[in-house]
Amino acid sequence: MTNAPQQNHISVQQQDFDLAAEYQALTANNQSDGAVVHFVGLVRDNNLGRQVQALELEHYPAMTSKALSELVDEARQRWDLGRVRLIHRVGKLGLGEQIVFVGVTSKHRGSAFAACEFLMDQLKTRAPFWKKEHTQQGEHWIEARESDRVKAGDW
Amino acid sequence: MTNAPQQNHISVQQQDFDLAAEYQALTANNQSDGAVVHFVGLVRDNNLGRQVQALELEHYPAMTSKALSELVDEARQRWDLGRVRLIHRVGKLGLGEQIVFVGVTSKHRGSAFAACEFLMDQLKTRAPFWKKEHTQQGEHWIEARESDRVKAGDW
Amino acid sequence: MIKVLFFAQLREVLGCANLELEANVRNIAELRAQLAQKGQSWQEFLASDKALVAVNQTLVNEDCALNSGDEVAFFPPVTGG
Amino acid sequence: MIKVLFFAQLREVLGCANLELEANVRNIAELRAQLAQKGQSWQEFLASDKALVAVNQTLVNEDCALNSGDEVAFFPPVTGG
Repeated sequence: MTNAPQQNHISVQQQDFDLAAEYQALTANNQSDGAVVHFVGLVRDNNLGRQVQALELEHYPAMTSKALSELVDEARQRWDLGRVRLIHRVGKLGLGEQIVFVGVTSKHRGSAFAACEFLMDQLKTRAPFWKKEHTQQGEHWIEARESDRVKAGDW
Repeated sequence: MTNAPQQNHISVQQQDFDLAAEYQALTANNQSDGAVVHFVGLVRDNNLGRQVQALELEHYPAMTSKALSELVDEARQRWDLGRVRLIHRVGKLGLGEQIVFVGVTSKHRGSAFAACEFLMDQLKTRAPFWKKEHTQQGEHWIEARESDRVKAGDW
Repeated sequence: MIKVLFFAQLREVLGCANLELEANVRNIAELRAQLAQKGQSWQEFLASDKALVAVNQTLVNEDCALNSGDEVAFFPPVTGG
Repeated sequence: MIKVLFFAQLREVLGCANLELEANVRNIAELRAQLAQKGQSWQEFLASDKALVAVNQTLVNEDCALNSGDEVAFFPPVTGG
């Protein structure tokens, strides 16, 4: 894979990302991987019964890239992966906007599914991002979910 | 969701598909689903040590759409899903070409991941498609894998 | 009449894509037995541990009853995806 | 000196994004205790069951040793993704 693009791509950014370009980056000149799994997280209109108007994402810049790199390294220790791309947006995001992308390629689908879900589950509990929700009733910080903690611990 | 595109899309086709268009169809006018999971299967260059040049996909046309619809119905009984799109190509496919797409949206990522992997695992053992591999040493039908049978049974 | 279809390597080894039979078999087990009389490769490759079977486009077991007008398909374990 | 950062609702309830301290605490537990003296909300919201802590950008436990030059961050359980 000497001429392949870098095997890991990790980015924390305000600007939006283009799924088609991410897919291209995962698959171009990569005929050894038969499986591609993508996750995209989007701002949805309803959270625990609250009508959401927008989200604001804060992070700890010095730590986020490092934390995400560690998660990708852990995933590579557990599964035989090809390329991994992970993008997390920060700043203010409107309804329906893209928040996070995780894309993984592998020779086999089992590894690609597992690694993609592992990365999302770990990111939810170990990467320093915080969401503030804007609703008609005002703004508030989203509470961490016990179910996310349990999921991350199950790996 | 009265103006939303149909919630299920199932297609067995010779022509290629466009991932960006599939993503668009899963997410357009869909602000209630925060999670999108995609799987794409591609023709890889090496299978069990054999150098693959192309694949040929045969199917049982009267049965394929029916079998895939049943799998999607089963997935919807197990998980709370938004939209599901499933495309399987047939005919001759060259190296790196797209074979199969499964896209699932849901309010929560756990359901989207599980349903997408469930659909792939079940499709691998219950939908009437067969692959013939073209290699430098000639052509042969791919053997079903015990590991796929086990995976499908684990759900 | 019962319509019988064969797919993939089964079609190739039998040299037959489809055939029609009088509906004088009551179930899949009897149909396999009847087809096995057509020759060595039919006996070998239609064995219940080698060939899956669908009736009217749904996977079934050996005891599935057959009726005139049914479409029966024999095929190897599937390998799509 | 130790640099201390606060994020998200912790930054808001404390009204403080960052501060610097003399490095006269040996570990995280001692740092929490020292910061708790700054007032009621500091005592309440910096409790070890409410605020996670990272030293030099890595999550750590209460017994993590501190040295001059370290960057310590307190923050609520994360909610990205």
